[in-house]
Formats: sequence, structure tokens, C-alpha cells
Amino acid sequence: MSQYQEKATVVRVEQFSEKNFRLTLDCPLIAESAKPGQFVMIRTAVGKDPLLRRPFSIHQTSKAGRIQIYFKVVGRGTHILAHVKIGEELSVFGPLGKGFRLNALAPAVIVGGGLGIAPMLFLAKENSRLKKNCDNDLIILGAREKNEIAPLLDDFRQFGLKLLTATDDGSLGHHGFVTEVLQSVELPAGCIVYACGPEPMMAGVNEICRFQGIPCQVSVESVMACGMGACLGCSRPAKKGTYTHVCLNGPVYDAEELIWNI
Amino acid sequence: MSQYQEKATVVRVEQFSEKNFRLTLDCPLIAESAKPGQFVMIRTAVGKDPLLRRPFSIHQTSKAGRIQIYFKVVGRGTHILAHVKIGEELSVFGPLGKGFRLNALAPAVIVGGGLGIAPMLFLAKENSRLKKNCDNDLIILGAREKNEIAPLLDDFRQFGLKLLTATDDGSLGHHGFVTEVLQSVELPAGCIVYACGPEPMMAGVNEICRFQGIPCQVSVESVMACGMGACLGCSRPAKKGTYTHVCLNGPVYDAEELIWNI
Amino acid sequence: MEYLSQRDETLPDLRVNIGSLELANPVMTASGTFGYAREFENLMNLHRLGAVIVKGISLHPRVGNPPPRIVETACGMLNAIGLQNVGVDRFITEKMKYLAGLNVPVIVNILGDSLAEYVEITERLKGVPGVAGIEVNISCPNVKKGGVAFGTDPAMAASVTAAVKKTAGVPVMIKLSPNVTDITAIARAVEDAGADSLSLINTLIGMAIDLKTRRPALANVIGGLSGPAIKPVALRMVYQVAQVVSIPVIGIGGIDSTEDALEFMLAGATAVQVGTANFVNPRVTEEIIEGMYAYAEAEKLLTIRSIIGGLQTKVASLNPFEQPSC
Amino acid sequence: MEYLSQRDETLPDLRVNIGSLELANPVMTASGTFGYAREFENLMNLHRLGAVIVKGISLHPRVGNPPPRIVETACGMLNAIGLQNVGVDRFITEKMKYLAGLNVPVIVNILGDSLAEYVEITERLKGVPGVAGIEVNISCPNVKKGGVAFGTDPAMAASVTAAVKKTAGVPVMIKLSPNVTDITAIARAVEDAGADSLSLINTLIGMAIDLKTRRPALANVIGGLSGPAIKPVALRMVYQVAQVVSIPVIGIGGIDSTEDALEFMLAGATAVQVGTANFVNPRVTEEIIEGMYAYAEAEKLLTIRSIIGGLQTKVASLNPFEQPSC
Ligand SMILES: Cc1cc2nc3c(=O)[nH]c(=O)nc-3n(C[C@H](O)[C@H](O)[C@H](O)COP(=O)(O)OP(=O)(O)OC[C@H]3O[C@@H](n4cnc5c(N)ncnc54)[C@H](O)[C@@H]3O)c2cc1C
Ligand SMILES: Cc1cc2nc3c(=O)[nH]c(=O)nc-3n(C[C@H](O)[C@H](O)[C@H](O)COP(=O)(O)OP(=O)(O)OC[C@H]3O[C@@H](n4cnc5c(N)ncnc54)[C@H](O)[C@@H]3O)c2cc1C
Ligand SMILES: Cc1cc2nc3c(=O)[nH]c(=O)nc-3n(C[C@H](O)[C@H](O)[C@H](O)COP(=O)(O)O)c2cc1C
Ligand SMILES: Cc1cc2nc3c(=O)[nH]c(=O)nc-3n(C[C@H](O)[C@H](O)[C@H](O)COP(=O)(O)O)c2cc1C
Ligand code: FES
Ligand code: FES
Repeated sequence: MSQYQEKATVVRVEQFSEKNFRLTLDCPLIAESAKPGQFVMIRTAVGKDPLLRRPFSIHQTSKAGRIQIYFKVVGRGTHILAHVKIGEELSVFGPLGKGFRLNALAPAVIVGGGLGIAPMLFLAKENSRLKKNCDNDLIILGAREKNEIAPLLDDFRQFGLKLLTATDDGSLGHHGFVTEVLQSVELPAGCIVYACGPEPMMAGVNEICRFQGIPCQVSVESVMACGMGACLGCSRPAKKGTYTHVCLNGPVYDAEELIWNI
Repeated sequence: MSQYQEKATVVRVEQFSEKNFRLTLDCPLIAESAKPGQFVMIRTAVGKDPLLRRPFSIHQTSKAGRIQIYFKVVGRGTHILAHVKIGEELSVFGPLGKGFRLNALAPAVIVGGGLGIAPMLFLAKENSRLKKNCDNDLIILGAREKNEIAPLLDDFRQFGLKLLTATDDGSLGHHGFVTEVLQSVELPAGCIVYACGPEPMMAGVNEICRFQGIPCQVSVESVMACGMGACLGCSRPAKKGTYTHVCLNGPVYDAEELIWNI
Repeated sequence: MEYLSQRDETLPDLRVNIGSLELANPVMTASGTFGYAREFENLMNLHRLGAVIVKGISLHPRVGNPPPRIVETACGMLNAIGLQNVGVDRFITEKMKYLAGLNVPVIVNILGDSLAEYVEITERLKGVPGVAGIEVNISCPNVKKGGVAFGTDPAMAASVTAAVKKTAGVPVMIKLSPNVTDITAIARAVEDAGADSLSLINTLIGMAIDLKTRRPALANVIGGLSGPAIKPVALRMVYQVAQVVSIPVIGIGGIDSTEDALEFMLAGATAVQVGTANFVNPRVTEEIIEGMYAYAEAEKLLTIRSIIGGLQTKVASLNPFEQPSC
Repeated sequence: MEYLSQRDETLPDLRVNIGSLELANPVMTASGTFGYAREFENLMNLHRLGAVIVKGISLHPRVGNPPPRIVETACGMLNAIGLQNVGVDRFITEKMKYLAGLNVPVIVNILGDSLAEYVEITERLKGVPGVAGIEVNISCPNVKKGGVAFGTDPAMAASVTAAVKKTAGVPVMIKLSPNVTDITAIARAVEDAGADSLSLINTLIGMAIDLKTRRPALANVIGGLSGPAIKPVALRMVYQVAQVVSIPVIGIGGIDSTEDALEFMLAGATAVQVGTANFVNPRVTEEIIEGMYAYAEAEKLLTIRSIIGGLQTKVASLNPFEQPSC
């Protein structure tokens, strides 16, 4: 398990909506060793404020040694990231955490909600790489409104999976939640569900899967200082009555291991 | 005495040497009311670190509502300023302090050393505006090496004053200190000397002037938190046995009022 | 009180009471960071302030410390101004007239190095028009007790409080030092001694070194740390003190936004003081007040008072000695 | 000692002595910020460290506090990890073997809520191969004394020191709490009780509030403040303590660069510990050591020891109670 701190040059900045951005970063060591579901910690400030790195799922890697992150501006760190310019350097640390456990045989049902879409592109790519065909596989993407998903649809479509969408305002696909879509479709036999999104969404997916006896992996968040097991700050209660550390034991878990924060 | 906090757009960035930069900022209110020798306080960081504004002499103003600062990268704040991009906004507060007291009749001898050159362009401009002619006036600019002065020569020459230079390494003008140049020339009768530069230089200029009975105004520095009389942090011992506050009572003083930090 | 006569009834009610003192809003300027107010008259509307607290006044004028007096630190600054001030008499003759003309309560911050000095200053301020209250800086060394600061000992803190209170004739606010093991003990002692309100925190004692010269960055070697860096300590102390006293608590430390100010009020502060932030943005106090109106409107608060002490926590009280990173 | 056998004679001498413990250089990792060291093995060369100090160990395993356990503050962070650790027995069986294989001294940080617990942990660590020293965290509440932290009372601090020292058989470093009125009093008491060295500072007690939820940002309400924000307080305390004790002092608090580390040494620290900075840059300790070599070379220092306490100041000693912003 190798982790690197790289000075990554920003090679592309895409703005998808007022608050949603995608950055392409040149960091070959991280790109080469990353797995879907893993994340990076990025320093946003040159000075000491904000002090801590910010965690972001790896959205996609490329053979050219690049990674992408897809993020939303919610506070000071992401505000700074949204204003980086091409050619600037960012300190990127990763790949971190345990990613999704893929299965070359089981059909994949990938569910991403909101910024939970971020890790799913990488997952879909690796999934399609791993398999002979993805005919039975399915992706469901949900967001508040069209603009948060539409710019990514081409990227997701390239793997030939079946793709469904849902928006809170009905501006794209199903008018409502991804969980409703998941519930409404017939899931392929022997499939595995992979989900990432807000806690209530993942809890809902977990519920549906448990009911149907389908294994479900989820990627969850937590506040983080170090991202690599040194601070013990990223704890989250788990079912065995103790705490799990998201940066080390996660961010991907079997949904059944977790207690939902809802 | 009006002071303004303006969101100033960066309209031009000039790099003269590895560490020397000039910024042109669009801040019409400050530009309109500024006088030579006054300064501005600029916020360098978007976050809270570095926390305090940094003081810079007003290098020049334009009728188009712009001011320039000419500065050297010495620490974190100036490092950030050296990296601003055209179109970015900076919070600029000013004009602050008491400037040079110009005299429409007395010949002016302007002496700038190192970054002490910064306020002298504005001074030379106002001096030439004020007078019928500047035939007896003189500017002496000194620096470590040619690159720190050469890019500014055209700007200084436009006022038709006599211009002499000195560099520590002899790469331009006199090989040595501006004080040596000052000592070697015959100063016009009834002149006033205006000086800004390192403390030992100003002390030397003060010495020469005292000896020749010439009035001498100097612009000095001090650490500053507020730049406007609120913190009492910018104290500097003065001859009357008490402290003077550089941001309020200065930065320009009659040289005889001060005790030199050498 | 007259200050409030102009209250615009269409705006949310930001008024708070510091004992018998009514403020139009909870935002004051912290002593030593706002000069004698006049310095700011061209930069903001002074009449909008909740109250003005002026630079600390001593019995005799003081020239202050040699420079350097200030140095920047990570998200903060150290100062060792050395209590430079014009002395109480010149303060009254030269500064009070302007201050009395402001449409806001003026609270005079005082300091001394003996009990007698505190009392003497208070006496001279007595009856001076425009003095709405006295804030007592008890972080000063008691020269008679070997230089131990009044504010680090409950008994000494109480004695200063009682003496000033007896003389003042106006509300007395005691300003607590954070450089103590148990700030709640000092707070209780001071409350028992008759304080009308408490303000906290003063600066943390700190130091900076210039590696190049191998000298302290401040001529005075040590200085007072202020600014955003100290906010977590200040918030914790305000919370702890607000739980053990029943007089109003005024929060100070690193406040530079409406959010910061409201956090202190949630922790139990009735009002706040803004210090170092005035140096970074001379209009900051007015902006914080504007932000409070906006917040009260957005949250549909009839009065800002409704959030005081409104922190939601299951923990009933805190042991002041508990050390979290033990 | 064997760690030093590989010293490259062409490089400047960075060795320092913490009593009988010799370190190859003055840079250690602060407890609780470096896990059990193994977490960093792929990120830096662990063998270059001056010493490793591991996460605080208690007698029994502790699961720690509920989340959120950390929150960022201006140039700092608050933590309320709640002393999560595997307990001394599992520490010895599961962690010590790897640590003992490192080519650097391992100092075990211990904590307890009673004198007996401190002694019991020390006993279990006795004779364990690879334990080069014990660092005693005395910021913990003494449950028998109503939860007053050991480190806030000179007598209690002394009693823990004496008890651990009697049992340890290895050098004992006492880690001081900064949340006290007079840290020099605690330092002296602990030195008299037999401490071999002192490390300071632990975190300042702080708090943060989430305005949106109107709740404390930490589930534990209060937490420990660390990072660059606290450096001025740490530097001041190290300076004060170094003037009154004759045992080595180890500086901790906001160190994230070679310059920071050297400033602490000028103030009187024989060595330093790096904490929060490990989270921002996992290679920071190695970079600080590299920077020390560069500094020693540039300044032509035969040994880095020559700068310890080398601060140039005319002020002979400081009154620990003096409050600069009084
Ligand atoms: C493993 C992991 C992977 C992540 N992947 C992504 C990703 O791919 N894309 C993305 O946009 N975000 C992702 N996040 C969340 C991202 O880290 C946060 O949004 C970011 O740290 C916020 O930084 P900030 O400085 O902008 O906000 P802060 O100033 O730190 O916080 C601003 C506000 O946002 C809230 N906030 C802070 N962190 C989070 C969070 N994690 N979730 C929701 N609200 C938060 C705070 O409570 C506060 O109210 C991930 C988080 C983790 C732990
Ligand atoms: C009234 C006034 C006018 C000024 N005008 C100009 C100007 O026109 N052009 C210009 O380049 N500079 C000018 N300065 C100096 C300028 O303010 C500082 O160089 C700047 O604040 C340094 O900020 P920093 O964050 O880069 O350095 P910091 O990180 O604050 O300091 C880095 C290093 O530089 C040293 N340093 C800090 N301030 C100064 C200083 N004032 N002089 C020398 N060394 C310093 C520090 O001791 C430290 O070693 C002026 C200062 C004053 C008071
Ligand atoms: C430059 C400066 C001067 C100060 N002078 C005084 C003073 O004279 N009297 C006093 O009680 N507090 C004084 N203080 C402390 C402030 O009033 C305030 O308590 C402290 O700075 C913390 O608030 P802040 O973080 O908002 O600055 C001073 C602070 C600074 C920065
Ligand atoms: C997340 C975290 C956990 C800590 N755990 C411990 C601990 O178990 N024992 C201890 O003595 N100190 C602990 N500390 C305190 C640090 O060792 C150090 O004293 C403090 O953080 C100040 O240094 P810094 O500013 O470099 O972080 C912890 C600090 C942090 C940030
Ligand atoms: S973020 Fe530090 S241990 Fe997980
Ligand atoms: S810089 Fe604040 S008074 Fe001069």
C-alpha cells in the first residue's frame, strides 16, 4: 500500500454549475496506484489557514498520470480550490483508504447521489475494465437538479452500462430520489450494489438491499485531519459497538457494518 | 483627511527582477486623495493568515483612478502579492499617514535608496506639477544593482529633473552609496532634501544635510498593525524623549526629529 | 436610555442589557484596539455601535514600551504596547468631550498597579459626563504583591472589584485574564464582590522569536496574543463562566464576523467586544451589526436576546479542570 | 548508544542529550499525532527521527469519544479523541515489537486517572525491550480529587512524578499542561520530584460552536487546541520554564518548520516534538531534520547544542505572572 505526497499541477478546471467543479491534476504516482473508492487529501491554502488538508474521492484516473476530483463549494477550502488556475501546484496526498471491492462476475448496480457521484465514475470504469461485458450492470445517478448530473453523463455512458437518473426537481430523469428508482427496477440476480451519497440516501439503499438480500458497499464521510490513521479523529460508530476509522477502515464499508447518522 | 477601504482590481503586474514587483491597482477614491509620501495598507491573504495588512508607499497615482505600489518580496505577505493575477481584487486601505511637505519655490533634492525609491516617483511628479520649472532639482537613486533601478528610469526621467544613480556593485552609475553621490554634488542653494531608504542611508543623508544646514524630510518604516492610530504598535523613539507613531505622525518626518536605528 | 430613542421599529430588536446599561446592539469595541474612537470617525458610523470601550487609562500618563511592540503570529498577533495612554486627567479633558458627543455608551477601561491606583482613577472619572460604565482591566501586576497579576488570584480580583464598585457610581465590568488555571473561580469571586458584568478574555501571554537576530521579536520579550488564533480558548472560557455566574458576560477573543459574535452569544455572552479585527477591517464592527440584523431577520428572531446561552448540549456543566487532550 | 552508531561524520552534529538519553537529532514526534509510528513507514524514513513518542497508553483499552472528535479552527485544530488506545498490554504485545525494531529511541506516553494507574502502567512497561523512556501526560483528571487535572496542581504533579520515577527504570519525561496560572511552579515541583526532563506544552483547552446547528462542534463540547495558533503561548512557556529548571526541556506547540524548531531551542528547549504538523505534511519531521543540517552548515555550528537557550535578551528573568496586555 503506497501513498504519496505529490506536487500536482492543475491541468484543467471545469465549472459545471455555480458550485460544482471538476479539477484535473497531474500526479502520476497517485494516479497509477489509485483504486476506485479511494480518496486524496489536498492542501487548499498556501498559508496556514485553512490549516488541514481536505478529503476528496478520486473521481477518475488516466493513463497519462492524472486524477480528477469532482467537488462542490461548501466552505473555505473548497472555495479556494474552485479558484485555482491552470498551472498552479497543489499538494495532493494519496491514494488513501480502502476502496470498493469489485467482483468480476457479479453484476454491478452503482448508485450515486449528489457529490456521491464523484467516486462512481472511477468505479464504473474499473468495473467495465474487469468484466467481459456489463450488459447486466446499472448506474443510477441522482442530484438536486439537472446541471449537477448532465455534464457527467457522457463520461458515464462510455462504459455501456444502463444509466438511470433522478432529480429532486424533476429536471432530469425520475422526479424524486435515487432510492425510488432503485426500488422500482428489477435488480439483476446476484448483483452487488455500490452506493455513495448523503447518509439518508445510503441508509435507504442499505434498507432496500437488506430486504432483497443483496450485498451493498457504501462509501461514507467523516471529518478528517490526517487521512491516514494518525489522528484517530475520523471515528464513526459501527455495529460491533466500537468506533471505526473512516480513513483507514473506510471510506468504503459493507453497509451492514455501519450505524447511520440520520 | 479621508481614508477609504477599496476593493481594488489588479490591472497590471510588472516584475522587474527576481524579487522586485510593481502592481497597478484600480482604486479611484484613494488615488484621488493621495499625496506623495502617504501609504496604503493591503490585505494579502483571503484567509486569516497572514492576518494583518501590509503597508506600502504609494508609488504613483494616475488620473484614471489608479495607484501603483513598488515592492520587494521579503516574506509571506509580499510573496502572495507577487503572485496576484490581473483581474483579482485586493482590499486596499488608504491613503494613510502624513506625506512630504512640498515647497513650490525651493529646489528639491530627492534621494531614494533600495525600496525607498518607491514613494519618490509620486514625489517627483507632484514636485514637477507644483513648480514652474525643475531646472535646479535633482534625483539620486541607489540600489544594490542595476536591475532594481533601470526599469524605473524612464518614469523618473519624464519630469526633466537631473538624475544620478548609484549601485553597490557598480552596475549602474556611481559604484557605491547614494550618500557619496549626495556628498559629491553641489546642492542647489535653498534646496530641501527628501530621502527614503534604509536607516543607515537616511542617517547619512541627515548628517550631510545637518552639516550643510539644509532641511531634510525622511520617510521611515515601522511594524504596523492598523496603519491609522488605533493600535499604538508603530512607535519609534523620537528626539523629544517620547515615542512617535509612524502611521499617524509619519511616515515622513523632519530628519532632525528622529533617533536613528543603526 | 437616550441612545435607544432612535431605534427603528421596522428592524429586528438587537438591544441587550448589561445590568442597568442598555445597548442598542451587542457589539462593542475592545479596549486598546479602537483608540479613543475618533480615529474611526471617517471610516464607519460610530453611532451605530453598541458601546465604545476606550484604550486603557492609568492614573498617570504612560509612554509605553520601546519598539518593536507588535509582531504577527499565525492567525494572530502579539502586542506589548505597554499601556501607553494619556492618563486619566488628560483623558477627561482631551478625549471625553468628543466621546460624550457620540450617541453610544462610553465605557472607560482602567488599569492600575495597586488597589489605590484603581480607586483613584475611578474617583476622578466619577460624575464625568458621558462615562456610562467602567471596565476594569485586572490583568495588571500588583506591584505590592511581587507583581502577581490581580486577575490571577480570586482574593485580589475580588478586592479590586469591591473597591472600584464602591466608588464608581456607574456599572462596573471586570475584564478577566485567561492566563489562569480556573477562570470560573475568579469569575465567581468577582461576582460576589459586586461586579455588574464580566468581560473575557484579555490576551493570552505569548512570545515570538526572530531566528535571524536570535532575539525576542518584541522588545518587551513577552506580549499578549490576540486575534482568531485565540477564539477557541475564549469561547470555552465564556461558556464555562456563563454557567457559573448570573451577571452578564461579555465575550471577547478573535471575533471578526457576525458568525463569531453569535457563537459567543450562544455560549452565553450577552454582548461581545471586537478587538484585533478592527486593525484588519476598520469597518468590521458595523459589518457585524449589519450581519446581526440580517441573521435575526432570516431566523425570524423577535429579539437577538433569544439566542443568548442557546447552545444545544446534553452536557449540563463542565469541570473547569478537565483537560481534553490529557 | 547504538542509535547513534551510524552517525555520518561529514554532517553537522545534531545530537542532543535528554538526561541519559542520547538522540541523533532534536526532532521527536508528539504523542497522539504519529499513531504507533508504523502508519508513517511508507511516507518517510522513520530511522531518521530523534525519537518516536507514541499515542498515549492507558492501563485498559479505551474506545475514545463519540464523533465529531476534531474541528479545524483558525491556524489550529481542536481535538477530543478521548484517549482512544489499545491499553498497555496490547500495546506491548502488538505494537512494541515493531517499534523496538526502529533504529530510534521509543518513548511511551502514558496516562491515568489515578496515581495507582500511572504506577501500574509503568510497572507493566518495565523491562519491555525497546522502551527508551516514559513520557507522563499529567493533564488527565484525577478522579479521586474531583477531576482536577494532575498537571494543574504542583503537589499532585509532583506525586505522579515521584511515583512513576520510582518504578520506571528508564528516563521519565513529564509533559506539562499549559492550562495553568503559573507553569513554572508546576515545573519546579516536578523537577524536585525527580523528573529527568520536561515536555511542554500539551493542548490549550478550547471550544468551537456550529452556528447552523447551535451545537458544540465537538461531541465532547471542549477539546484541545493545537497547531500554529498556539505556538506563541508554547514558546513563552518553554522560555519561562527553561529559566527555572536545570533538567532538559522539550518544546512542543505549533512547530511545523525548521525555523519553528530552532526558535524553541533558542528559547531553551533541548529538543522539540512535532504534533499537528504531521497531519498536514506526513514528512514534516524529516524535512525539519534536513533543515537543521542545512542551518547548522550555513551557520557553521559545530553542534546544534550551541544554540540551546541562546536567545539574546537583556531581560534576565521573567515574572511568570506578568500580563503584557494588562
Ligand atoms: C473520504 C471523503 C471523500 C470526499 N469526497 C468528496 C468529493 O469527492 N467531492 C466533494 O465535493 N466532497 C467530498 N468530500 C467532502 C469534502 O471533504 C468537504 O466538502 C470539504 O472538506 C469541505 O471543505 P471546506 O473547507 O470547503 O468546508 P469547511 O469550511 O471545512 O466547512 C464548511 C461547511 O461544510 C460542512 N462540511 C465540512 N465537511 C463536510 C463534509 N464532508 N460533508 C458535508 N459538509 C461538510 C461544515 O460542517 C461546514 O458547515 C469527501 C469527504 C470525505 C471524508
Ligand atoms: C509606511 C511604510 C511604507 C512601506 N513601503 C514599502 C514599499 O513601498 N515597498 C516595499 O517593498 N516595502 C515597503 N514597506 C515595507 C513592507 O511593508 C514590508 O516589506 C512588508 O510588510 C513585509 O511583509 P511580508 O509579509 O512579506 O514579510 P513578513 O513575513 O512580515 O516579514 C518577513 C521578513 O521581513 C522583515 N520585515 C518585515 N517588515 C519589514 C520592513 N518594513 N522592512 C524590512 N524588513 C521587514 C521581517 O522582520 C521578516 O524578517 C513599507 C513599510 C512601511 C511601514
Ligand atoms: C494592540 C492591543 C492593545 C490592547 N490594549 C488593551 C488595553 O489597554 N486594555 C485592555 O483591557 N485590553 C487591551 N487589549 C486586549 C483587547 O481588548 C482584547 O481583550 C484582546 O485583544 C482579545 O480580543 P481580540 O482577539 O478580538 O483582539 C489590547 C489588545 C491589543 C491587540
Ligand atoms: C489529535 C491529537 C491527539 C493527541 N493525543 C495526545 C495524547 O494521547 N497524549 C498526549 O500527551 N498528548 C496528545 N496530544 C497533544 C500533542 O502531543 C501536543 O502536545 C499538542 O498537539 C501540541 O503540539 P502541536 O501544536 O505541534 O500539535 C494530542 C494532540 C492531537 C492534535
Ligand atoms: S483522519 Fe486521522 S485517523 Fe482518520
Ligand atoms: S500602526 Fe497602529 S497605531 Fe500606527
